[in-house]
Amino acid sequence: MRYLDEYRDPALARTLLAELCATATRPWTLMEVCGGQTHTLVRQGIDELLPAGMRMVHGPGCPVCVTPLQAIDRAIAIAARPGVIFTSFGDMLRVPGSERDLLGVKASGGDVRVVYSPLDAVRLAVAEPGRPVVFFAVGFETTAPANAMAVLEAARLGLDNFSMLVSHVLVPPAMTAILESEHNEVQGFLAAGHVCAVMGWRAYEPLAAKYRTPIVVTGFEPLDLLEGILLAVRQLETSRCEVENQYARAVLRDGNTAAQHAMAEVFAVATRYWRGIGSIPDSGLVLAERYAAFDAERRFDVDGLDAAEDPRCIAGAILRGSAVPTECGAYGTACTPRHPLGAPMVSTEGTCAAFHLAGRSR
Amino acid sequence: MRYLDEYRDPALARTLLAELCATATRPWTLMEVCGGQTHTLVRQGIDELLPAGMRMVHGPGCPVCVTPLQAIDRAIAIAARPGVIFTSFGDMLRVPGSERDLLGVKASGGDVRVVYSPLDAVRLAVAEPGRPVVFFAVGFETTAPANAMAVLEAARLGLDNFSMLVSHVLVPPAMTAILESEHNEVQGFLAAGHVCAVMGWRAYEPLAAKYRTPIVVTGFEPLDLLEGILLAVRQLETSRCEVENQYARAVLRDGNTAAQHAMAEVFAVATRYWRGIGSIPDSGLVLAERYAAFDAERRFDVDGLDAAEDPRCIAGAILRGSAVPTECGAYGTACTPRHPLGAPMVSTEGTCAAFHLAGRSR
Amino acid sequence: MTTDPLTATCPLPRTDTDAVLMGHGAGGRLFAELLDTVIGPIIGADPVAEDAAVVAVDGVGVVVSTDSFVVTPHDFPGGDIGSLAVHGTVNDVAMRGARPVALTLAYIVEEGFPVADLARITASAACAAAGAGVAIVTGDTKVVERGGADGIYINTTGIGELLPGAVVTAAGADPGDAVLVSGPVGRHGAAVMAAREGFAFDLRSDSCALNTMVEDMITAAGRDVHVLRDATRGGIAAVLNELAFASGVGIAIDESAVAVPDQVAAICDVLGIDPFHLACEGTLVAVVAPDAADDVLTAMRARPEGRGAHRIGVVTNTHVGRVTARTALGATRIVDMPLGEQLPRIC
Amino acid sequence: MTTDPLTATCPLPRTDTDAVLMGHGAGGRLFAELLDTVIGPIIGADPVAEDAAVVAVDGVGVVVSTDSFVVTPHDFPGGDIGSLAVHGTVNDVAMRGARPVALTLAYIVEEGFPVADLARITASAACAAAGAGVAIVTGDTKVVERGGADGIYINTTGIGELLPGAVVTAAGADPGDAVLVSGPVGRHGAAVMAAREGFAFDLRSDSCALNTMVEDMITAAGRDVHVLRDATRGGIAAVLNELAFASGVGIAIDESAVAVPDQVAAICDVLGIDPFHLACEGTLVAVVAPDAADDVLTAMRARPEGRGAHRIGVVTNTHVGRVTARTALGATRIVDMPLGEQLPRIC
Amino acid sequence: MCLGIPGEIIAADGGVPPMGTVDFGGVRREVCLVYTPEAVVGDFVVVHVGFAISLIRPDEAARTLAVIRALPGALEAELGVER
Amino acid sequence: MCLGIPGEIIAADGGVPPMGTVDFGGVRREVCLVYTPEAVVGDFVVVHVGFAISLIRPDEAARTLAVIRALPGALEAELGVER
Ligand code: SF4
Ligand code: SF4
Ligand SMILES: [Mg+2]
Ligand SMILES: [Mg+2]
Ligand SMILES: [Mg+2]
Ligand SMILES: [Mg+2]
Ligand SMILES: [Mg+2]
Ligand SMILES: [Mg+2]
Ligand SMILES: [Mg+2]
Ligand SMILES: [Mg+2]
Ligand SMILES: [Mg+2]
Ligand SMILES: [Mg+2]
Repeated sequence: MRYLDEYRDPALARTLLAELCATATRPWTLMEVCGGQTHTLVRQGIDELLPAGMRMVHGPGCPVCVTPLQAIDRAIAIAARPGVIFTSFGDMLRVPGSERDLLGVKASGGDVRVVYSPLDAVRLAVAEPGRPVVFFAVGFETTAPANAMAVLEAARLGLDNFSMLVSHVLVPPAMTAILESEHNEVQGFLAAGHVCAVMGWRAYEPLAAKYRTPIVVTGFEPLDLLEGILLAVRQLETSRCEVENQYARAVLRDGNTAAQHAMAEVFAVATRYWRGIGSIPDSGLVLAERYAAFDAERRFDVDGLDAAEDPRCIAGAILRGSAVPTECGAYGTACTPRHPLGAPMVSTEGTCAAFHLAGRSR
Repeated sequence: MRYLDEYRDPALARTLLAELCATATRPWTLMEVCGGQTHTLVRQGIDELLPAGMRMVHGPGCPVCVTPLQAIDRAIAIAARPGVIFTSFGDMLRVPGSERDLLGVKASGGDVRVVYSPLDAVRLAVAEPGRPVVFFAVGFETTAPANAMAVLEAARLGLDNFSMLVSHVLVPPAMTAILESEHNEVQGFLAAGHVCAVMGWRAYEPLAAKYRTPIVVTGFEPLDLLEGILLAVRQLETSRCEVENQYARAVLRDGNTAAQHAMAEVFAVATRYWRGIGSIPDSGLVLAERYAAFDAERRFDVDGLDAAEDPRCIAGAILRGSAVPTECGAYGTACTPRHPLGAPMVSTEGTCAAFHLAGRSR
Repeated sequence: MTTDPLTATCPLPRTDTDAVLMGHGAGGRLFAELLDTVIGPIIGADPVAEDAAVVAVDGVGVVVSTDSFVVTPHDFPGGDIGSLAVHGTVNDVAMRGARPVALTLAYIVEEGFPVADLARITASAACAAAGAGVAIVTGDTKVVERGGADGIYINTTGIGELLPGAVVTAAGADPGDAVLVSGPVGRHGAAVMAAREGFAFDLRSDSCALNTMVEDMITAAGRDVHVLRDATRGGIAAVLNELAFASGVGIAIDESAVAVPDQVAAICDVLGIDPFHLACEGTLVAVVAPDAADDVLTAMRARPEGRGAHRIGVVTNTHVGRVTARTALGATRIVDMPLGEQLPRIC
Repeated sequence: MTTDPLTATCPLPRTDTDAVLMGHGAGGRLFAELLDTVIGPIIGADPVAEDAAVVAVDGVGVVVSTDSFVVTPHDFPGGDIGSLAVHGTVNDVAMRGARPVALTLAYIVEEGFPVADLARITASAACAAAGAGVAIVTGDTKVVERGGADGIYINTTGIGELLPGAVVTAAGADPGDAVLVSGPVGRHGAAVMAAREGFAFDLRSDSCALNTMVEDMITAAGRDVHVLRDATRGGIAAVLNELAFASGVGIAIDESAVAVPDQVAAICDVLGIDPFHLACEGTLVAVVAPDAADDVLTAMRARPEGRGAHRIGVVTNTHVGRVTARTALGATRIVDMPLGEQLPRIC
Repeated sequence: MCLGIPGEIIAADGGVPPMGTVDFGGVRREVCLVYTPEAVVGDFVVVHVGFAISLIRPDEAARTLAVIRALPGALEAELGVER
Repeated sequence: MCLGIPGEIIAADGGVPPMGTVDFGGVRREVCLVYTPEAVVGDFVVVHVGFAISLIRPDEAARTLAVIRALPGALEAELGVER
């Protein structure tokens, strides 16, 4: 595929690796922010091939994995209601809530359906006027414009049976939280290319300056990541701390303003809890008051549901790079991929799950 | 089973047959009114064993078979509506309407369910408050009290999702119509025991007198029918024309007054079309005006549906005993058990179907 | 002669349908029509539906039979869908005069089905297979979406070896042969019907493996055992009609000789159903040479599952392809193929 | 060494469930768990899941395999549920080094299913069977209530005879053996996924019968063909893991050597799915003695269905029970068993 | 016709509507007794579509059989059958 | 992360919202083009959950590759692979 295959060229990847080895003089620690980046690093084994001592810390992962227990439990409560058609991206179906996951709700008779696009959920609401259709709106800034358009479409079509359970997160506040942490060991960031395709990268400039941390916006293919790592390491080696855009073919400094406008129209910024990280001010999106009629939380009255994460989980330290999973008391015993206690065990891209699959023991 | 097995005794049946042969001096023609009686006669082969020349003409059959095309078409139209739960006795499911039958509706996705009792339909309406539950109320006088009680129960429980499609028929007007017919060959009747269990047999007294025709109320077991035939033949041989009650163990002269009261409360008498016979004044029941809220015809607006029977069908003549199926131009060609044109081909107890199954050709 | 009014319950259907109906799966006339007009001509199958096929593998005759089981409720008095799936196929293999040696077991499970029920049904199937002396050698499990199955469906396919001296086929009935039945009829169908219609009912399904009894019958009479059929879907009415058609003979039975348990008769009376149309799952019809009838009956009666074996009729060269019954009153009626599914009647 | 992040799509499930989940039927880890913990112990089955069993019938080894087919949509580019049901079982029989000789064909049909579709699917099955040179010898049709099936489900059970000289089993891989694949992977799964998710897609499922190619492979190399597996549910990832476990060996593949058609790669990229997890229905994995590899490849490539055959890896005595892949960049990752069903991902 | 079968009332609840359990030769089902208010446990009723529509009078039942048994040849026929 | 894949717009309908068909290496699907109003048929866009979120700029795409190819040893490595 054009614009994809050429960024997977193994020969150029090896050239980049060679250049990286030639450039890095110290064991730098970088964080890739996005689960998509993690995916490529792990899938291609890039982290194995990095210069000795150099470390990639896996970031907050995908938005799916940082969705708080509470949101999952609310989704499950709504999906279990008779008559409701609950729609979601496929990823959310396996994320464990306090008691079970959405696949379990489906197995017990809930009408849970996978959609590829939020517009599919709107179409379903048109096709099934007699039944409430709920869409589970999760994601980073990348997904928010699509979800916003579903609300705008539902409003345009005057649908009274469509609503959204919103659990959106915003990336820059999470990066700030990591940088703010006392024990942070991350020295540079690979910022998420698709988030930036929507939002641009202006928001990172004050971060890079304030925390004196290089930030490189990258794409998701091997060459993108390797070049991004190289650019970050070059900055570190030369004591620079700028925002660089490795993914210029898809990302503008100002991002996609049409998408930003739709997001601003439909959503409002709010404090948000991140699974495994904690509460972060201004790090989430909720439905703006003027679209309250489409808010599934209000419509289904699931406010009462609260869930607490397990206190044994040291996910915060792992995300900051200050601890490894084998240092966690729950690792491999109370916490396994089958019974994850925290976000890094939920996703196979998570550090704890990766350790577990590789058979590392405490 | 007590009160059943003893009336099936083959030895006593042979005794009755012998007595019948000794009694009958002429080839009398009797009609058994009810499909249940026909069933026993045919199933046990009693009609084969009758004295030479003596003939049993099968009556209007079961209420299922005389239900007019129009009522079936309306049932089908209602059952095909999305959301409707259509309930019926099992027999009605295979009765062909103009285009298809209720089993076909079920196969195309209609929610058609067999109930054993009309109260089961009421229970279903209680259990599924969000969906309209319709019960197909067919039957002779025997079934009407049960169906009446379903309406009374629905009213008592304040159910707004329960309604009935009523297509009840009354037996005495049909007997009158047969006797009134110019070409009638029936000389005596075996009246239907269970109809009489409800209605008593007073209504037959003026009929027997006016048309000078013996009428014997019988049960449904072989001894009941044979004794009934014997009693009718004795009357004919002695030129009597009375109403006699062979089924005294279950039938009182006044019938079941509690059941009659419920029928009178819920239903009103009306003109009714009988499949294969035609329109007969005062021969049907409809919902009384005060229970109009439970009338499925009004609720679902199916008045527009009208259907005409095939003009080739000579069912009337066959029912009167004045023609045999092989004299019908449609027999075996346009009309077969798979594509019945008239009532006597619809039911296997029907004369035309019986001829066809026995392989008789025109 | 009169016709059997119960052939089709009250009114007859329109069967030249564009859509598959429940009745097409009920083993009666509708099913035969589907097989004759749709499936058979395409597959090129023999119109004579044997319970099992015989296939040459490396020169050896291997007997093969397959059936899917979709019974609801999954549990009924006297068995469950697991044991039934084993008995049904073991019996079909045995009906070719064969010793079943192996079974395959394939599940289609609806998501949400309790794992505990799956385990229980599997244990029941395993126990039934062990009881019949047959190994379950391979299997399959598919899961379908909620609403894509009624809990669980089971397919079993059985493999068997021909018993020495056995020559058993649906087409083997000769005029003069004796028609035997191994026990009282209608118990399985009545048990399932009672469970479905909410009747309290103390009788158990007759579901059981018949292969050992069949071995004893073949040992007793060898090739004098002409036809064996388990009277499953459509009951003995269907099975007798099938073999009359397949063998090109008539069959005359004595209705009073067919044992119908009181409770089966009672539920049939209440629901307006013919006991001859109710499925058996551990009762067979055998057609044997007249001289061998007593020996075969003796062999059957020596087994618990054949204790009630008796002679019910004779094969004739009249009324070819038809089954007639002498009624209790001495009249004759046609025992026709059931049409499709059994529906409770009011009239 | 790193782990395969696609093993489970994004977050892992809770699998110690009380209820059967869709994932239990997807041929991955959940299915293995169900087999190991529920069904296997009850049936007393060998934990090594072979594609087919070998049963002694009258002293002859008869190969038997069963599978039910529940694919929706019923039609997909390159086939339909009828042809698939034939190919799937023919191939499973062939994977024991056998010549399939007969099939059973059992339908479970939802009432209301168009008779015309039933005829068309039957014709497709008949045509596929004829193409594979296998007879359909017996069958069954059950009809379930509307809502009791997704149109039609098909079970096929296959019977075969062992090819002379063949000794093929999932446990037969030896260190040093060559790992071959008969063609590009993921075509069937991608075609079905595209049809389901509304993608226009020109590629066809690879669904086809592999028995003739298997005969040629056995002719070419005899008992040097150690393992054969068709890479169906769970794709080559599942099959390689199963045989590594069954044989007690490691398997090291070269990821770049596994051909993934462009369109399969594209749909995987769009939906976030691993092509190694996508089902093939006419592509096999073979493990052969190193010296025989070239002869076997030559035999495979002489057939149209094996034209794309190539070597993808080697059997090792390290990493026992595991499959490792050398990535395009030269790193090593674990190719884990897929967990359950493939769900489209956003991240 | 109307399928009506005799069965014995083995329990009655006196509710609204009054329901009872009727035994038909070992097979038991819930039946509505609203139309046979005079019937008590131990009585036999004719049941149609889940309703008792008639109380069976044992004296009349016996009388019918007695009349038939009084026919010429009846006793011999019955004995003959029972032999 | 957010799975985003480049594809070529091969049709666009200009409706409300504007929809188009995007080809991903031979696989085609309907995509909402509301956020890439400047894109025309023939352009490549990055698609995420059925929405085009970004127009791909071919010049920048080429420049990125050119920079990498300009690294020491890149040419030899590429030739080596292609040999
Ligand atoms: S092992 Fe589990 S509990 Fe421990 S840090 Fe990782 S996710 Fe949290
Ligand atoms: S054969 Fe058909 S058309 Fe003729 S009288 Fe009978 S039912 Fe009517
Ligand atoms: Mg059979
Ligand atoms: Mg079979
Ligand atoms: Mg069978
Ligand atoms: Mg399988
Ligand atoms: Mg269901
Ligand atoms: Mg296989
Ligand atoms: Mg198999
Ligand atoms: Mg298979
Ligand atoms: Mg069968
Ligand atoms: Mg369905």
